Amino acid sequence: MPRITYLEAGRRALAEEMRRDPDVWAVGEDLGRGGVFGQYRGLLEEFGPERIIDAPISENCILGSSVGAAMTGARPVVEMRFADFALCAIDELVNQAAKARYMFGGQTRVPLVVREPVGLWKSAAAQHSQSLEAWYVHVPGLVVVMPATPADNAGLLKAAIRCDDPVVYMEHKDLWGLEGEVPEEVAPIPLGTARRARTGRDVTIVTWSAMVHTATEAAERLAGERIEAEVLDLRTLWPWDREAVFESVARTRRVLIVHEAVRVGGFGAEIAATLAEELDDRLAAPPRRLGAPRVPVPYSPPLEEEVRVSADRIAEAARALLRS
Amino acid sequence: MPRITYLEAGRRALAEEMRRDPDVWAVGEDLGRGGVFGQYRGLLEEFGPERIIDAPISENCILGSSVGAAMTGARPVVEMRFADFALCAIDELVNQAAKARYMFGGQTRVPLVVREPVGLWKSAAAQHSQSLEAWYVHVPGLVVVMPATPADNAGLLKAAIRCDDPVVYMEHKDLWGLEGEVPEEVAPIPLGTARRARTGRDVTIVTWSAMVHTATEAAERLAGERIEAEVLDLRTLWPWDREAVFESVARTRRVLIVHEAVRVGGFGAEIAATLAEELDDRLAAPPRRLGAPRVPVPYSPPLEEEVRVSADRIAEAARALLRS
Amino acid sequence: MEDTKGGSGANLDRDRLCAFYRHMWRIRAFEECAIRGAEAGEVFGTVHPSIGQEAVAVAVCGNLRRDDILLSTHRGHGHTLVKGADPYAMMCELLGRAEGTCGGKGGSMHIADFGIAMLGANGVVGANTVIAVGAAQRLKKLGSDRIVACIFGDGAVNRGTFLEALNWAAVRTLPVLFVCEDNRYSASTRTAELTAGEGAAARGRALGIETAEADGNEVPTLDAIAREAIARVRGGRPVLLVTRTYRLTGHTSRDPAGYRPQEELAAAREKDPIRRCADLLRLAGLEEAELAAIEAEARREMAEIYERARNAPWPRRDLAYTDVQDVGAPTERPY
Amino acid sequence: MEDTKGGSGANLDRDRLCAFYRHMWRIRAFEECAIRGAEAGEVFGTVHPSIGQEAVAVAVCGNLRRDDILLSTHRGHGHTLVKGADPYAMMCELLGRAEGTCGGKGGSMHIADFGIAMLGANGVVGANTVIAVGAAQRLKKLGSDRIVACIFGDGAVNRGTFLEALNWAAVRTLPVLFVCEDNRYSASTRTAELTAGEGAAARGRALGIETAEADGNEVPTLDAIAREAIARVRGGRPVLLVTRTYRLTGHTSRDPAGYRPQEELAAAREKDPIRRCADLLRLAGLEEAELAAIEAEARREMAEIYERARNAPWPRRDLAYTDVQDVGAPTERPY
Ligand SMILES: Cc1ncc(C[n+]2csc(CCOP(=O)(O)OP(=O)(O)O)c2C)c(N)n1
Ligand SMILES: Cc1ncc(C[n+]2csc(CCOP(=O)(O)OP(=O)(O)O)c2C)c(N)n1
Ligand SMILES: [Mg+2]
Ligand SMILES: [Mg+2]
Repeated sequence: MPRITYLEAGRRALAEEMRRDPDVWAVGEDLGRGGVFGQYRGLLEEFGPERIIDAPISENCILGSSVGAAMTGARPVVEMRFADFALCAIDELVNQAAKARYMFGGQTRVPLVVREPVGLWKSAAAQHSQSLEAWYVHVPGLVVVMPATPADNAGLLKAAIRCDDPVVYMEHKDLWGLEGEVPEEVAPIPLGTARRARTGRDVTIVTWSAMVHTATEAAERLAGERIEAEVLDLRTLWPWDREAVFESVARTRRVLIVHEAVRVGGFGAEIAATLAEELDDRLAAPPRRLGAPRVPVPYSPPLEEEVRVSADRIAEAARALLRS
Repeated sequence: MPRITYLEAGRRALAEEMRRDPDVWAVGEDLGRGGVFGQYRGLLEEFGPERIIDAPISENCILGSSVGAAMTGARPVVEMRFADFALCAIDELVNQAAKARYMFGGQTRVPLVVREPVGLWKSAAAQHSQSLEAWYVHVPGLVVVMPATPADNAGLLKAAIRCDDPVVYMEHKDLWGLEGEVPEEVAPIPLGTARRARTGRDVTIVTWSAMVHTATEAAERLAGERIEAEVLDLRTLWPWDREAVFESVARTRRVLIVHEAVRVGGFGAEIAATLAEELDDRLAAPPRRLGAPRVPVPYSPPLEEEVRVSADRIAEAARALLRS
Repeated sequence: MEDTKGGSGANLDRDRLCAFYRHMWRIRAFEECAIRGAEAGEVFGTVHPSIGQEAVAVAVCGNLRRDDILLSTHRGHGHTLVKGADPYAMMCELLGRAEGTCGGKGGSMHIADFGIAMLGANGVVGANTVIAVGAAQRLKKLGSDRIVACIFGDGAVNRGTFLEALNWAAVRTLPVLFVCEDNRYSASTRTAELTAGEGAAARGRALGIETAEADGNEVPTLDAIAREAIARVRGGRPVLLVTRTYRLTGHTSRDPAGYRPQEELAAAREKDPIRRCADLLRLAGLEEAELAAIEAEARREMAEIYERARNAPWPRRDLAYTDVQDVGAPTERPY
Repeated sequence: MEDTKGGSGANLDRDRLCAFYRHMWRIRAFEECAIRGAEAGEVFGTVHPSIGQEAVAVAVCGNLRRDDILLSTHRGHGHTLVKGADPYAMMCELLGRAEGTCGGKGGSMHIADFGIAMLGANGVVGANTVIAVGAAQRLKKLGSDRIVACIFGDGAVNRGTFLEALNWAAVRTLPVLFVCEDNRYSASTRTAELTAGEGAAARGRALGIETAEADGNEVPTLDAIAREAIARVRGGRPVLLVTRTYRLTGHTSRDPAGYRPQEELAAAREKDPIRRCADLLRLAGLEEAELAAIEAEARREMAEIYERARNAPWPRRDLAYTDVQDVGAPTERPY
């Protein structure tokens, strides 16, 4: 299978969806030049300025207009550049896109994909590094997707575009350059299905996005200590694959939930609480969570390092969990 | 002690703080006329239009300008009218107010109070009923306060105004008319301290805001069945009073967390996950959570009733917990 | 409102004026029923009446095609009714009944009727302008000659979305008719006191949008101006129409509106668009009895609708869980 | 920049012009060091150079008082430097060092120096305008004669905050100098293509704000216009100053900016404000050697600063947990 980057996988998936469905268009700042990271490169040439739409710096209108377009049959892919700037358009996303179908009694749907690149990335600091997936999971009407691999960035983006409801689609900026195998023909991946990134019997690490790789690295380290960690890549946060998580945790009887976002109030809490409530009798130890401390993301590398969830810390937490 | 309403208690506390500290001002739409609910009534007359500031409908500027004012020594009380409209100013709150102190290396503080009335209220429907406290708990730099009684609405508002960091202060619209005893002289209540609303030995109900009253009603019903529920009113969600919760739960060995907000990704998950992680060996049953289903708030009374966390449901959940 | 299509400019013919008159009464009667319903505790959520502003609804929405798209505000009953929505379904929505336009899920602030391309009232001031832009972008892409009409209040021009939406519509030359319904107040605030410069029209022009201004209580001229504006928009470019009117009630049905000077209100009553229209019809030769009959018929229609609606069935409780989303929909009670 | 205070209008005296020239070179030398640092992987975050735009920084910030408040953007090194920040502390911040203006927590996009009333660069386009309004409201309330200067790009005038901030400043007559630094691009986009109407100045006027326009690369006139604008603002009302300039580098130090026509760039190079200033100084009688000495001195200063800064200590790791908030601060590692 050919190896391509996460970025290229997303780019191709979008192009394929745009070829397949003339109602799909993309809108955002600097898309005509390929997007900030190059994830739209070449698309203007193929699809023209009516489908690769350059927008003024006006997040409210970028997202708000996409709600209007989606309600009239378009399927906009909305580029927010950094997840942090989506905060300028939260009313449009949460009060409008997420609620329209329900509020209007099912008369309409709002099939749009909001791409929100997340995460720590090259000292981008407090206003360019947030991971706020937990917010969107809490909002009825939204689907939340966070791909970790090139193949998933293709298959999940396709599924997101085909979804008839608003999807918050969070790519991780640190993954753009990651290479991996992606089939020539990518099928959409059903939303809500986790992927087992690594098999293990001793402990289950539930995670998503860039942390899948960090967790896998930790698992490999642990393997040297004869601890076999299973790594589950959630891929979709809402809906999340309860069956896969329950199955794995019931088997390993220990679970560590890992995310890059702030630990307090993060989505890890929902998983941990759910497992504690519903799988208690199968657990050998209570669910544990790893996440960032509740501080804004600092700029300086040693400080950024300090708040980063590292493979070391994951391994350490897994060991502690096994001792308990 | 005189009995006054929750609304009047807040109004008085604000007036007292404004008398005490000339740097305190209030800003928002229609404040000059007393605010949407009357919670600013009479203040324009006493403090004049430079301290009771009527704003155009421009949430970005209402909150954003308050950040600038706070960084230069004012202590703005920012009225958002409904928590839902604060979504129009999320960038200013989350990317600016919450991060400025840290991002600028401690050179400044942003002492502002953002008042965001929350909750279900008279068929206000999807865009006027949200309770998004969980979002703010997840944001480093913010304090989150949700008073449940008239006395607390006075003491906590004072504390919030005196806090040197941004505070999201969520009153519940359904409580405005609630009467209760409030001392003539109200002292600020330390942020981060819970209040035991009812004593009990069989189960601890951890809750906040309007749900404190619903939970107390449920507890009274349960008392008739010889189940004694303790009700803890968290009052401050960040920081939350871990000591009080741990002490109570360690005693009752069973905990039910109740909130009006959507259950999925709600703040209940954080408490449940924390208790499962840290108090597991003292628990007779795993922590349970009650919250709204993951649907937007509907308008029609029977539908609204369906998504409401009621005393019946709380009682039912407590009984189930005691059986487990 | 098919019957008003014939007229020609400001020389409004008698039939056309009559039709406007009838529609204005229907709006007013509808809202008076809704207000009484709210007072009786049968209409639950907040009701924002448009009494006094009916001329804008009839002149703007009366000149739209059925397939033109409409986006309205919290004060949208009139717009929606004239666009062609069924008043019974609207009343059911206000009463939270299953047969409401939104099955009772929305209420007054979220009435929508996609069957007549009415894409929703909106509870967030200024949010509809950006939504309108996207709908227009879609229409343009389809090569359609349909247009989008987006109505908002004078308060909305102080929200940033106004700039973003108008800029975008102008840059992309999109078929949107922006209508500012300037009733002088945003809730209890005199909007002019918090609006700098020359207001909506000047802002529209600075944003490169062709802008027209009109007396919003004077049906014949407003009709002509709206028609002209709509024709231009159908020709493919955005227009801003600023109409000056007055809200004769409080901000909501519960608002006594004590903040308004009595003289101001009295003067505004003199300019009540229904009264002015009646005067014109008298000049055109209509008898008092005919005028009274129009009013009576509208009142009868809405009273009967209200009565039917308040006896209509409630939505089934399990419908609280439908139409949230396909994937990840709530499948069970979470407690 | 005390030494530039003396001049009188457009008849700029030689010393004043010299001082401007020196400051422009200091900005450019600072940023050239920063760019090399970024290329060397020593400056971590994104660097947005203002090379080619230095005249705006010197003319606007050089006419501010030390206690006047300044709010800047992601492209703010020049503004901050001229306002009086210590270039060593700024360079340390870019390099993430403990002695940085923000202790290394902010980086280039969040440089702030409250000691000289520089309230921050900002990573969110258009966010500083509303913050400026509040600071001005505070100053007005205090009865102070300090003013607020808020600088932003041409792209920012398409964000709604522009309307909200200018409207508010005009309604409340607040002492804010809004400065639009129009360098023709927002990132890789030609701003004019996505800006309707006559742009920033027309919008400012429509919002009731007195508005001035100026060539942003021509120091003497810009100085006079900025001085005049600042005087008016100090007199108690908001002014918008639109300056036309050009960004001679890419959007970031990593951006090759291939989207710009070569001729456009070549023409812009001819108008490089430093070059134009040098020409004027030559006319005023300065020797080539004197000019070269100013440049060399600026380069030497910044090279030395860079060298010192790159050997400066890193922040202690535990400082990652400080200055979050008082109540509810992180007290422990959460894992
Ligand atoms: C973003 C936002 N802010 C505040 C409100 C509260 N609110 C509802 S209606 C209204 C007044 C609107 O005034 P205007 O736009 O003139 O419309 P009108 O009510 O006069 O029709 C306000 C402030 C809101 N719904 N949305
Ligand atoms: C709200 C927001 N949207 C998008 C961005 C990404 N962004 C950073 S700088 C920039 C271009 C800004 O253009 P302009 O305002 O003209 O300033 P310039 O960079 O030219 O100085 C963009 C789009 C951002 N920082 N904030
Ligand atoms: Mg109005
Ligand atoms: Mg620019």
